[in-house]
Amino acid sequence: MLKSNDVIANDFVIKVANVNGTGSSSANSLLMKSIFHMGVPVIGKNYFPSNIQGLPTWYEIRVSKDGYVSRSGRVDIMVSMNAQTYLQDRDEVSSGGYLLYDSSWPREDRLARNDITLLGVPLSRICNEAFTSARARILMKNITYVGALSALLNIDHDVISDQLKRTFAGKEHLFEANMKAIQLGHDYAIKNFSCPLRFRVEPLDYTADLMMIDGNTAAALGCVYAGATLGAWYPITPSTSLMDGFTKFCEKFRIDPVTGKKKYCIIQAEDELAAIGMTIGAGWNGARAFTCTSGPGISLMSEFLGFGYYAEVPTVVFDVQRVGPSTGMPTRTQQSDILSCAFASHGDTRHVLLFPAYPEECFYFSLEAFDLAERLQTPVIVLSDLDIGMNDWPCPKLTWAPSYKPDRGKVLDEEELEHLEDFYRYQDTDGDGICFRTFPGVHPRGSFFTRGSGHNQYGGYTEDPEEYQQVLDRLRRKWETAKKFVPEPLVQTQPGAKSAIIALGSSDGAVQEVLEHADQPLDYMRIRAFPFSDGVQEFIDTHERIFVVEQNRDAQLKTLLTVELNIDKRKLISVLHYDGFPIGSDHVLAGLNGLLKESVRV
Amino acid sequence: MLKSNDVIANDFVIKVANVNGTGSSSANSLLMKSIFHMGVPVIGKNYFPSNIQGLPTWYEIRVSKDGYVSRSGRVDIMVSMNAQTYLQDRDEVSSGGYLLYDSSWPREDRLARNDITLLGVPLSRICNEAFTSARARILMKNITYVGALSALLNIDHDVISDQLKRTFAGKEHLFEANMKAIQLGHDYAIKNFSCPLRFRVEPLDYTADLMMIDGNTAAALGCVYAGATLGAWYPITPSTSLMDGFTKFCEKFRIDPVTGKKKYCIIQAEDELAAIGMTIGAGWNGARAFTCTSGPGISLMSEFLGFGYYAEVPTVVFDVQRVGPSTGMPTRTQQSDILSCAFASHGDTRHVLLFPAYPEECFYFSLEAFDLAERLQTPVIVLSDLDIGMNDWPCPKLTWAPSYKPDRGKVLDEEELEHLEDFYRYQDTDGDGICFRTFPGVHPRGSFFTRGSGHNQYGGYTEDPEEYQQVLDRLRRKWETAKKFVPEPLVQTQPGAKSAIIALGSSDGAVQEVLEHADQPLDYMRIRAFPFSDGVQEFIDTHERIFVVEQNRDAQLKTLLTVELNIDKRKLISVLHYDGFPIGSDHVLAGLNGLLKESVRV
Amino acid sequence: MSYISKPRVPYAGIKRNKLGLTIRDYEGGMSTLCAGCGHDSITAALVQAFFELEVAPHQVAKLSGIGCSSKTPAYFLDGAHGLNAVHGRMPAIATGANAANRNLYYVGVSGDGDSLSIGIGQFAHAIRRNVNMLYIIENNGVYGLTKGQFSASADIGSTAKKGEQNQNLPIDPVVLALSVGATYVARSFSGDKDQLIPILKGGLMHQGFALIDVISPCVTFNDHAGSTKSYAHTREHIHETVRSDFVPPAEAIEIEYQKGSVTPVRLHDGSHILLRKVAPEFSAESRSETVSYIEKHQAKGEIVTGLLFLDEGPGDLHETSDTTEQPLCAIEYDSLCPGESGLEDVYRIYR
Amino acid sequence: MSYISKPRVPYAGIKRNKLGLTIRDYEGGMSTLCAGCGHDSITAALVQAFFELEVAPHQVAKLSGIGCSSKTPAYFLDGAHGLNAVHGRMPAIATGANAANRNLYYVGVSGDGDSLSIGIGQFAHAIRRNVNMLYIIENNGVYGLTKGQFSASADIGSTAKKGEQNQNLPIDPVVLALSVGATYVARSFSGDKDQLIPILKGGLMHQGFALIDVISPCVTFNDHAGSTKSYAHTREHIHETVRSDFVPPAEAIEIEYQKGSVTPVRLHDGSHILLRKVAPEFSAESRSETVSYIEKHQAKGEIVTGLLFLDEGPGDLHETSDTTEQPLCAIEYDSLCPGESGLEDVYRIYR
Ligand SMILES: Cc1ncc(C[n+]2csc(CCOP(=O)(O)OP(=O)(O)O)c2C)c(N)n1
Ligand SMILES: Cc1ncc(C[n+]2csc(CCOP(=O)(O)OP(=O)(O)O)c2C)c(N)n1
Ligand code: SF4
Ligand code: SF4
Ligand SMILES: [Mg+2]
Ligand SMILES: [Mg+2]
Repeated sequence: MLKSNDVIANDFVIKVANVNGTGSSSANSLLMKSIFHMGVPVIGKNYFPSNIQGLPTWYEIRVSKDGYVSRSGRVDIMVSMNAQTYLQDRDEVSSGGYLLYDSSWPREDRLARNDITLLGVPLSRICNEAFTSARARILMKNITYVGALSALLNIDHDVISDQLKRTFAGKEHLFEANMKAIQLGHDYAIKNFSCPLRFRVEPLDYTADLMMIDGNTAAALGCVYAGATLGAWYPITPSTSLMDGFTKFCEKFRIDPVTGKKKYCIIQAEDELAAIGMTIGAGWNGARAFTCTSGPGISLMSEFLGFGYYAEVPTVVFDVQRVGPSTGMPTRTQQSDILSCAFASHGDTRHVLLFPAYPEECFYFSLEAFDLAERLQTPVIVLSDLDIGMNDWPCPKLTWAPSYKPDRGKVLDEEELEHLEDFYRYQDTDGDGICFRTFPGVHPRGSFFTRGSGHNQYGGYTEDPEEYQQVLDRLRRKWETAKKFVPEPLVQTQPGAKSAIIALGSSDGAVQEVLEHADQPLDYMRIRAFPFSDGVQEFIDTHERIFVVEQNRDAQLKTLLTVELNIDKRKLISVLHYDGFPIGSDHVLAGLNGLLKESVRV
Repeated sequence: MLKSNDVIANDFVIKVANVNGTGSSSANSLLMKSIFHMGVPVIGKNYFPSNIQGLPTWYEIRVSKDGYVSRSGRVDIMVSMNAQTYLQDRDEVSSGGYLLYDSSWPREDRLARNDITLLGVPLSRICNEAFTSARARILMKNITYVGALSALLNIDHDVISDQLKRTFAGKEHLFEANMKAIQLGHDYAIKNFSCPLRFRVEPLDYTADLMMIDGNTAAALGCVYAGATLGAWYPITPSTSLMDGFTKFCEKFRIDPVTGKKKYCIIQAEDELAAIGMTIGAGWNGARAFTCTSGPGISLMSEFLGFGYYAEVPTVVFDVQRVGPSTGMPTRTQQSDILSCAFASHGDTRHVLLFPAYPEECFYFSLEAFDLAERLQTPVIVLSDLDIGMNDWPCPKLTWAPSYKPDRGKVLDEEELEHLEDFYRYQDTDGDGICFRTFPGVHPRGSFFTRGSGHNQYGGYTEDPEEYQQVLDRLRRKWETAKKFVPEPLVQTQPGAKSAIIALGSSDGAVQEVLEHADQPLDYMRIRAFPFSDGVQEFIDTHERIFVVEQNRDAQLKTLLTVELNIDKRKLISVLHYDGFPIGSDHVLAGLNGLLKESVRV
Repeated sequence: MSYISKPRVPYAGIKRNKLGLTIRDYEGGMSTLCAGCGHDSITAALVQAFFELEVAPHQVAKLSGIGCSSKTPAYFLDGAHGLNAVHGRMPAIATGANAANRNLYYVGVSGDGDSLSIGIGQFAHAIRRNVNMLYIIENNGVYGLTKGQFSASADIGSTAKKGEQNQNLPIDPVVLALSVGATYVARSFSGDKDQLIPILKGGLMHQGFALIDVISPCVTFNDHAGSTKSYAHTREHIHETVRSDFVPPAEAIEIEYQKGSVTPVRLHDGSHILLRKVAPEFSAESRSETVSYIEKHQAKGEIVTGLLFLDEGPGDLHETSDTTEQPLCAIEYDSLCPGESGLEDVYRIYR
Repeated sequence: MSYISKPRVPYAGIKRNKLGLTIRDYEGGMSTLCAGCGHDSITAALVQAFFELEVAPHQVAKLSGIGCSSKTPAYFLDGAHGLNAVHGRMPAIATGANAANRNLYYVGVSGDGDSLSIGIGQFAHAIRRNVNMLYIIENNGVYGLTKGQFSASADIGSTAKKGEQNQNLPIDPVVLALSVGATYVARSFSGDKDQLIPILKGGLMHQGFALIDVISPCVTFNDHAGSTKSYAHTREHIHETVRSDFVPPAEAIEIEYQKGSVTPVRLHDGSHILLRKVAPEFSAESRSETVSYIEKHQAKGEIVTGLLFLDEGPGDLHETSDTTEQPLCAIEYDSLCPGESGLEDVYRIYR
């Protein structure tokens, strides 16, 4: 345990407990952004309820000069603004930590704990005195605790005011009101506590060229850059902000300067079955189209996913995973749709999956997804999750290669069709399992019939066993080809490592931190796609023990590894986390040390 | 190869090639049934198109004194009634075999093959002379070739007329007409060919106490005996005849003698999502309910299947498998929904599956399915297929234990609730992972809230990580419990066998035949349920090489074995068949001898 | 959360119904909806309706889909079994449940998103089967729980919603229900207890499918440009990342007006809707007559409320299926199983 | 099967349209439907309509769901791209395809099962979005391909279908479409080329969703008790295991009658339907007026045919979405990608 007087700069966790619907998230991101603009790496995670007003919500800010992005298991400063959760919040504070609360009404008795320090700030009283409107009084309480924290944590006053200036550009009165609240909180803290605390922020320059962005926004941006013109969706948490982002960017980048017309179309479908039907219809017609959804939507899309696989129509689906099964916990995170996505739909159907780990990768994998979908002529599912998709992550400035051109795959244009003897849609001319396709309206000779029923290589309807099997076997060949195209896994090695970790997606952050603190050298491979490229088999073959870290109950990644590769599953040890909060480095460590019961799961 | 003069009694294959919509199936089943009633084991398989009139359809009758029920790869007598498929039908005849065709118009030239014998019967001419109405002329052609075959194969004339008597009881004129056609065909054959052929039927007494029934009808009967009162469905081939059967049996057995009211309800739903919603609603309300469907329906039901798993509502689904992916070949057979059923729906969801192998088991597994669903409080999916479900199989007379009582599982009745302190729906009182449930309307204290969203053991809504995980872990515990309740695999051993075969469902017939002809001693285990009971692991551990025989492309059973058991998958060798026709013993043999490319599938 | 239920201490002399139950016995868990949400007013009306009907709570099955509206079954009749289905699929659950036990009261609560978008097929077919239940659409013109996207229903009270979203003719659940054969069709307003409670009771008593479209304003996402309480307005007052994170304090809207009269109602966003209560003598001869009545007043910007169509003629699901009086779930096994003799018959047929 | 297409040898002097194409160029693969199926007559009418409209086949996208009716796109316009979607989901495919390329003609062929049961939600919402397409329901009152279960639509021509099945008021696609905002609504009969072809052409020209409900008898499963050609009847003439394995030889039904007049049509089962062709002067002012017109004649046992409602006012999907004139699928990538500068802007915003 830390000695209670060591100064700890730029390495601590602040957690704010609020009631949802009280406007706190603006204050919390102001706090987070201000630290960020002092050059200190941060990440903010929002734990909100599936509700609009009145239920508990938390915001956790990890300040980490080392740039760790996962939960650490610690809470050094708790801001307790929600009476419903006082006790639970108090208990969560790490020994030696602080608890800031609204002391407008006395409650030391209820909150006291001998190994933490209470910081009472009469937020309500301050705001009721300083502001008149009901709205302002509610909202400014939040800004005021930010002010108090700015004193307690040594946050640069100018940085805060810059942030507010930006936010309220052109709304002077709002800027004033907010600055006033900051000042009040700040002054109260200075007057009543010895500021700064031993947990404090000291300016650095580690965040130059970084931005703070969430994965859904980054993925949406990727769709714009991929040249997607149709987004069809049905609202569902936590994927909604992806289409919101696409809308926002399209309004910014996709309005024809001359006509003012839109170079995109966004359709709020009546449900998920319709949403993916629309993207498949558009993909068949030559436009890049995508939908975004979460678990329940994947279940509803599975019939059409099977159609896309068998009729070979490209489309892109973003599954921003939340907690299942069924409706589950819509505002919590998990990686539990891996199996259902890999094998979505009946019959011998399998799908290409991409697993981004953070917003930057969400952007680049969006592009990758569209290219793969068209090159492989099949649906591609990007499995993100709520932690990546809805939280603000530090993200390097995105760079663009002007040379990039979308890979439309094997498409015959008018010219080529004009000179073609005859065209057969499902003929594999070069053995890679991928056939040439054509778009409607391009050339009379390009016409063919697309169907989810039995068809032969000529595109004709068939019930003939050989003809049917020929197509099905070719699809399997295409699957082999896919292994060469999908993003390779990323491997990190440590000298003398005999054991290794395999993880995917948002579990990466926790693993990265553990790699540096484990009591043994460990290699690490992050899976980024399914099917697995050859490197995966190799990596597993060359290690004795492998911990598979994932955020679900049933070891779904381990399942795919076991099924697809020629390996002895017995050297794979599961480290599972599935309570709905993002996995923390402490949990992974416990897993490595065999302290988790789930690891026994075969 | 057979010498062309050996007499072969009760061991040959007749295949009839017809045009669908011409009334041939009545004639074909008359033929099959007549042989059956001579005490000779038969099985008839119908290969029909996804179409109503005018496309090719075949009926294959295997006459097998040894009682083999799978295809053998041979066709000894081909009846060629469809000009569209003459050549292909001719080519399919095994060397030394016979081809019977309508010689009303000369076509020896087109049909000639030097290693088979042509039997021309002027069916059209005969019928045009003998019958007047257009309908009669079309229909009676079929009966006439049966007559000819009766002479060629030595089929007992009285047996045939008994069959027709039964069919046309009280319709003397129809009986006469049919007998006339039989006679005409018979006499023509006697006059023009040396009857009987070396392939012939000789009376036996092997079919006493057998009946000929299809799996869908048997399953429907099982639903009646299980006490199911609601059948909700959406029509889809090849499951439709299951609900037709249920309707028929209910009309026979379930009308209240006093009031004439129905003790059942059958609802043709608007789609599969609604169908399973209805059965879940009924199961929640205390009635036994089921739905039947095929692949596409499973995809559409997956959201509700996840709800049933997580909210723990019993329901029974029959998946009569057809050829996928997507719409695939609706009138062909496959075992390719295994994976999608096992993991149907997003999140950590998994389902109990039953795999009947023939109609008799369809009956008993129907009962089993309802008992398991209620005991385990979860959806149970019975995976049959088109081969089992729609073909007539020999089936021992079904026996009934009057002592049978439905296992309703842990249900609290009014009495118990009256004396209960308090009731919590999701509390695991005895560690088996199964909790007590109550039905609406029974007792005020029984009320609780059922939801697919996060809930705690008290049935309350929750977003609390521990509360959520507690329920999810209990569900996993229930899964372990399920292994003890599901039907054990069936094992057959041979002295000195080091290798073995594992198969499931309708692949059993082909394996049974192979076991007696393989050039090595082989043990055999037929999987009958998922999750696997402990015996499965044991069996695999105790054999060196194991051939896994299944009818799909992606080795789906092997996949489940690999995932669920602690085994080295490398000793599992796949024998796969997936062209849409039922697997034959010849194919399995080829697989054992490593002659199939698919076996390389990891 | 829904399982925190309020203490049930009936004060001395509180009114009791025939069953000896007080109104408190018809309440449910604490609502987690926004203060002032119209849905809570409907919940209160339901509590009152059941209390007055003197129905034993455990004789009721409460069903819903997913949405703010669909959460409400947890907020009334704690003593009843409840089921939150998946989104838009409650009608199928209700149909199956009703088929299994015809003796319970069924109340389904849904939203305009739940019933008119993802659930429109099940909604239409449950009506067609005339499933004996009370079906309430708590209609706010938006997807509340997913934060304010437009729904397919009329943009209630929107004067300013003449944007894109509104160019698609909105689906009016009342007109749709009439077109697929609904036998009890009504519309009301969440704040109009006087009208709502009798309509709810009538629907519960109706032998068939009773649709009640209840206009139920969403205080949080009534996002109209020019509206003083719109969240666009709210947003410009707080930090931009806050998408609807702030819910202004609000009061539920209550109104009272006479049959045959028209009353303007001011919504939280400051906009108004005109409600016309059908005259007492109104009784539609035919479906099309009701439709044209609605059309006519719509043209004047009026939303017609009241019991708009009633046809007691058609039988419900059980009548058309000719099922036994005894609920299927209550028939003892022995009278369902054909036993040994049945298998004898089967053998004879398939021999 | 559909890929066996007929030889295309136009005899000398065969009529050619502006594009120099003969009617044969608008034909498709050989039909595999039952002899006499109404659907084949509709296919023929479509061939004629496209030929007369002088549309280049490859400028058409043929879409359908699953069913006998949905097989028909393979039987016309071989030169057009076709897509057989999954059951009931063609409207979504059409919506997405249309969004991607507004320059093609879209013709969707569906059945009463495909559109009114499993597909009713997508059907209703495609109408609501006013997707610019011709949408044909080949309405036979049954599920043909799955062998004759009743569908949700009117039991066409059934005099004897007064059994259970009919107690649920059938869903009339025309009335349903009107209730959800259809802008071009018509009904016709498969055998009435004179009426059908103009209606098809009108629908193809309409700037929006054109619904045409075409009564199209199923010769095989018109299973009415008392009907001399019913399959109940057929069954008793052949071996009992034969469920509808025998299809009696039949001829397609053709009729001709005047606008404003009523004509009885004898169906394959011997029953009759009364078709009333709307008078030339008929033009419905409002949706409800059309509905009551239909209702009125229904009461007399008449099925009204013709163009029943038209509203050219509302914009189609593209107008309401305000998309570019240039089809989205044809916009060159460079004008879609914001490039490096775009990422600079993004950086500034999220910094
Ligand atoms: C299959 C599925 N898709 C999407 C969602 C997300 N979702 C939850 S509620 C809702 C809409 C609710 O709108 P409405 O029915 O009008 O209820 P309200 O909140 O407005 O009362 C949606 C889209 C879901 N839960 N399930
Ligand atoms: C998801 C799904 N469910 C069921 C089916 C089986 N099915 C095929 S066609 C059909 C009904 C067709 O009826 P309709 O649309 O009226 O067409 P028709 O054959 O009468 O022309 C059904 C239920 C299917 N193909 N897919
Ligand atoms: S968001 Fe709207 S609908 Fe939902 S609870 Fe709040 S006010 Fe009610
Ligand atoms: S079954 Fe009916 S609908 Fe289908 S093709 Fe035959 S006649 Fe036409
Ligand atoms: Mg709503
Ligand atoms: Mg039909």
